Amino acid sequence: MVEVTLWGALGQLAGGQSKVEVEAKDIRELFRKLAEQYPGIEPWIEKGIAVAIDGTIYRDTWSKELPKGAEIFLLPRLAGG
Amino acid sequence: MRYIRPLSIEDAVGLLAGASGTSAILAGGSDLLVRMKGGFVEPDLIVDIKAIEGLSEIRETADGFSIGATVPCAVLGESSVLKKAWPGVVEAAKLIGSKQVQGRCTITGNLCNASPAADSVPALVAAGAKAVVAGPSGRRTIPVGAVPIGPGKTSLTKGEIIEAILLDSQAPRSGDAYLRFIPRTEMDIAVVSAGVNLTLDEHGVITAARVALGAAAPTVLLVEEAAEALIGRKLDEAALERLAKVCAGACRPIDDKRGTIEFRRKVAGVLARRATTTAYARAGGK
Amino acid sequence: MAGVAVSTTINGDHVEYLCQPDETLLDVLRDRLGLTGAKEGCGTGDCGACSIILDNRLVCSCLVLGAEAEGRIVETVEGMAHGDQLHPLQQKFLEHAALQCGICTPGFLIAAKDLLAKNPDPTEEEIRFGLAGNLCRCTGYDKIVRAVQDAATVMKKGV
Amino acid sequence: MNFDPRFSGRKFSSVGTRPIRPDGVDKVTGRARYGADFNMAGQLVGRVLRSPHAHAKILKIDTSKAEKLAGVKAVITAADLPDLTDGDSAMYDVLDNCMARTKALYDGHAVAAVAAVDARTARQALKLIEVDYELLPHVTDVDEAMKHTAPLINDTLFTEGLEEKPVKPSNVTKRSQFGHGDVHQGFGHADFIVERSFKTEQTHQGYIEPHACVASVSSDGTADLWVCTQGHFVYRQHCAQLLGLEASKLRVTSSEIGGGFGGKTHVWAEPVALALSRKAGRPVKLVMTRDEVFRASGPTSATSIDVKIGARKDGTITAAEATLRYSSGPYAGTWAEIGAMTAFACYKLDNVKTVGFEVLVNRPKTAAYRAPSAPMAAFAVESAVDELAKEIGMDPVDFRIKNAAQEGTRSSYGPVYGPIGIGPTLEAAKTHPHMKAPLGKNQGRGMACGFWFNFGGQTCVDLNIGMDGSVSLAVGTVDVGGSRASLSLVAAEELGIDYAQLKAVVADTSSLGYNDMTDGSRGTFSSSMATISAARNAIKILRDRAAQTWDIPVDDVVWENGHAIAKGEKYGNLAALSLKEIAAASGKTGGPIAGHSELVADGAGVSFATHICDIEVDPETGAARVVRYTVIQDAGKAVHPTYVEGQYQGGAAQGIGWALNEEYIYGKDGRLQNAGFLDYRIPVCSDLPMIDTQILEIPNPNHPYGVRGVGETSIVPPLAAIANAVSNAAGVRMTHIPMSPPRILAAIEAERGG
Repeated sequence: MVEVTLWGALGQLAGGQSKVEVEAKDIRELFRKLAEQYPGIEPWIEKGIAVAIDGTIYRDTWSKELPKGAEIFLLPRLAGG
Repeated sequence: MRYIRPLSIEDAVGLLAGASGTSAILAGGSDLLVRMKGGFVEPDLIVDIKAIEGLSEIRETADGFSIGATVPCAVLGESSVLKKAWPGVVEAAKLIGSKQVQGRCTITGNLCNASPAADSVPALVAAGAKAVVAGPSGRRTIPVGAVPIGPGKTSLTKGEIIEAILLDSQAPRSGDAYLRFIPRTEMDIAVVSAGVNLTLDEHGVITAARVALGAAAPTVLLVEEAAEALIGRKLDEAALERLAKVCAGACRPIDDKRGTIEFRRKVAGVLARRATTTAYARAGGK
Repeated sequence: MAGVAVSTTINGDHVEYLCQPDETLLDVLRDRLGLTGAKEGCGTGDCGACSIILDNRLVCSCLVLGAEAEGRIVETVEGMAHGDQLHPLQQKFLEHAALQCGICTPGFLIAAKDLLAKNPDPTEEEIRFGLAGNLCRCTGYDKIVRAVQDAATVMKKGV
Repeated sequence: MNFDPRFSGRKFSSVGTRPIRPDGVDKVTGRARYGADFNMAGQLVGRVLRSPHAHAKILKIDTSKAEKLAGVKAVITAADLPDLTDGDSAMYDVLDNCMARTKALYDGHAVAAVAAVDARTARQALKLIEVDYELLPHVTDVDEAMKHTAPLINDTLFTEGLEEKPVKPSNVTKRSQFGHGDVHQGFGHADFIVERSFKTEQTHQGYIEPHACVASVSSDGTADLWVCTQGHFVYRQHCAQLLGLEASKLRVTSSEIGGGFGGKTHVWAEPVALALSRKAGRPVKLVMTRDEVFRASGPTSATSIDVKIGARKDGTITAAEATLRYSSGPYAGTWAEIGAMTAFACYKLDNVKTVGFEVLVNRPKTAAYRAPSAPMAAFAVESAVDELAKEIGMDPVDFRIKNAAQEGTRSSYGPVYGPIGIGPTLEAAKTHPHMKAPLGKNQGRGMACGFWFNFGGQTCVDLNIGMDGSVSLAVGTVDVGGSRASLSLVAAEELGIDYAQLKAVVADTSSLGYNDMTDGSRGTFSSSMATISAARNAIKILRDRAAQTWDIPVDDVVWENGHAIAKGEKYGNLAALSLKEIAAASGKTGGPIAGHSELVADGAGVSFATHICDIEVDPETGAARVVRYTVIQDAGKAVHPTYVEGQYQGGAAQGIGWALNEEYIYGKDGRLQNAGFLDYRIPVCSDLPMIDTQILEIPNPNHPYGVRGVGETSIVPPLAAIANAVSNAAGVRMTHIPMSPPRILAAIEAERGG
């Protein structure tokens, strides 16, 4: 079980929670389970969500493992210049 | 569209006078080609006057200088006699555009483009310069200030070409100066500008003054009250204060992308004051 | 619209071409003669990317008609190196990394060449004002100014 | 495979040196080919007709006269670019932006295009296209657009991110919020509170090279596109999707690029050129004019930002709050969201809250511009931070050091930081000689900090070893500022060979796997990771070939300094084999030797900078001159330090232009007034001093060499640093960017009570 922190807009889609608990070993499973639990989040996953694991931001590595006790933070996927 | 490069002023005048559609005179081209590029003008005839003999020379005459219509501004800056006599005119000419543009642009073109913000025009007006106009009915000489009559409009009639700009020899104990305000250090069009020409007596009292402002009205503005504020006085703080106030008051500027009315008024006064200080020093005043 | 026949000298070579009366020298160089070193950044004389030397005068080729080149001498960036020997300015621009994207580089090289021809020992301020007609958006000009200073030193020594 | 990206702390021999870039000679001789330097046989000239109106319904477009003009080979409108976006709203916006469908949404919005035998004919044809417009009320100001009375730009958009679903459409397309703690409580503990509102005007990336492309579509569904872009693979995806082509049949070649800064991450003219070519059956070259570049490409957001920060007497910030409103053009964007994330990223805050609003306006579609959205937020926050330091009576550097984020700090946007450089850049600023230099009359000194995330992303590299031992490196991230040099250094480092033995090129989309764009400061970070990985894969093969040659187990062969070495006493007689020797024999040991890498370069290291500047203000005219400027920034590892300095200097210069003079000026009619380099005033050479740089290297733990991105952070602090310096020089707080002379003079006069 990992604890995942959602940013504002995403939290609203998860019934107003800013933190949710998900049983997931990697980012892919996390996204799958989030979409199952909170269907409103699915389009956001499609558009792109970045995952910060202990402060390091992962945008595309869905195979990245979620270590036990790690701080998991979801963030909008950003544009750069 | 035709491009013709006549060899005489008579031929050039004849071509322009006889042209049926839109025609354009090409000297430096730094305004004409920009307007063509933007689609603002599509001339049927371009008359390139650079091959006309004599138009590309600066001549010293009995009265002063005759600057041919096709002399690039860069060449003005290379003339040590002209720079010595009319430093303000030369520094104004050398402020137009970049080095690249100065290699092409001319003070005659700057005048005929009739932009209220033209750099060389206030300096020329302050210097009392005249324009020699060749046309179908012969030649006439008119004050430079009489050429522009509104933004983009001149008093020249069909077939007329300015052949040369005349500057008198500078009177003893005289000096001129030109300053403009731009947001950057180069490459901008003047937001507002001031040209000043002063003559002093042996004691440093101003006996003659001409103060002209650019980008302060639809055409260059010769501010008579500014001259009055200076004549008969040495350049003391009170005279400068009065000058700045008069110049700010004389402005009839507009709000546009380059500056506000308020800003132009204030800075016109500041520039007039600073240019006057420089001109006074150049005239030998202390 | 009748074409204008022009006979001119470009980088030391005699060149003849036919152009339209309203065609700029920049377009002639790039589109008719394949000399794409000069770039069009604005087409209005505000960026200097199309700088060339025309009869020993630095000009924007976008503000010159192709027809005007008749009988004149044109120098472009393509003529700066001698064979495989780069001009000192070209060499110094490389050494100082005075270019990032490089689109403004031909214009800067030509403008700097003209500057040093007229003033072989310029101050930093003279270089900065001398090159003010050339826009660079990548470098902040620092390395360009240093490259020109360094080239001036080398050229004075005649190395 | 199994590539380990973790930082290893090795010693370098090539990385960190400053060789001449591989594309250098071509660029100083005029040979390098940029977007507009390419031509195809039989190509036509494409031109675009643009709306002169800020907001108008397109009732009818009659192209019949234009089609009849001799020399015109194709005329297209939105009808020739049917909607194939299949519900992808972001792509639909791109399509609509390329060619207006039902409404023209800004001055410069494309409505039709022609392809003709020459430029003159194309220009004439545009004049013959008749468009019937029904003018609609427009809004160009971000604050005005938020009002309930403002003209609606898109009546199908409702504000996202509100607690209750709105019932009415709005120009505010999204609300986003970040932060932690309780700001209300935090402000309650503050002894000093600064609260201010700020505005920044819209700026353009201002690359010197206008957008340019040559498109050639064949009747068999294959196509070629030559284009200046920051991401040719992304352009391929987008163009293929919009045109209904198969991606693999559209080959996109990225030309040399004459600057992008985010502005060439976005298709504009390319789908139009392809559509023209498809209709005309001939190649079409489409080059934007400078006027079009300003009116219809780029720009960044205009913003309006409120900031409130509170601190105790001892200088500890107790709470920080900001509301950020960013214009996104006429299409939904996420710019305020980024601003809201970055605003307070430099600080360690227990109580922080930022709220962003995305706002539609009748201006061009906002595109990324170097650390997009961060400079404006930093301007507002760093101005308020300076003011707060002053109120407390603390030195602005000490105040920032006291509150700087560090490893373990929870960032204002959420995650906890790893090792970061904000503290070190501040400490370096504190001891920098610039800080102690005396100031002249009318001069003021300012400093400010900045943050940017940096990105990674999908990346491919091919490394091919020639029979002569020379190495070619094919990369897929466009080289915007010398990355071919830095990637060559990285390959040389890994292989243990000389830099001169390598040549790096940017491969076209048919020659290499997919790559994300060169954006988010990712070019060197991502492609160096892939280069290291590719080189290591090549080394495996090189070792294997040496093992074959020696007939020993490959595990006994190691790679050192460009040679295969048999490890162990028993191989004492075996002379090391150089890369060159192994390559020469490759035909007989198993064929060509190459290393490939396809990876997602994630784990980009965040980056911080501190800038110091001195400004002289003319109190009579409001003119501001930059007297001295210093950039201190963490690079992680500077692969080619000269080009890292170049990024620092370039970002600072763009920031200086933004701070002082650059702005989009719209008339009451909603038309852009200054669509050219004459009145859109980017800094010229004589405007700037030398820009001093100091590179700090705090390794990114997620890159083998410790590389972080360096391209963007340098544009984040200048707006604030200059605002602080101007405020110190003129004695009045500046709150509106750009601080053009009229604005500075007006502020001075207001302060004087004049």
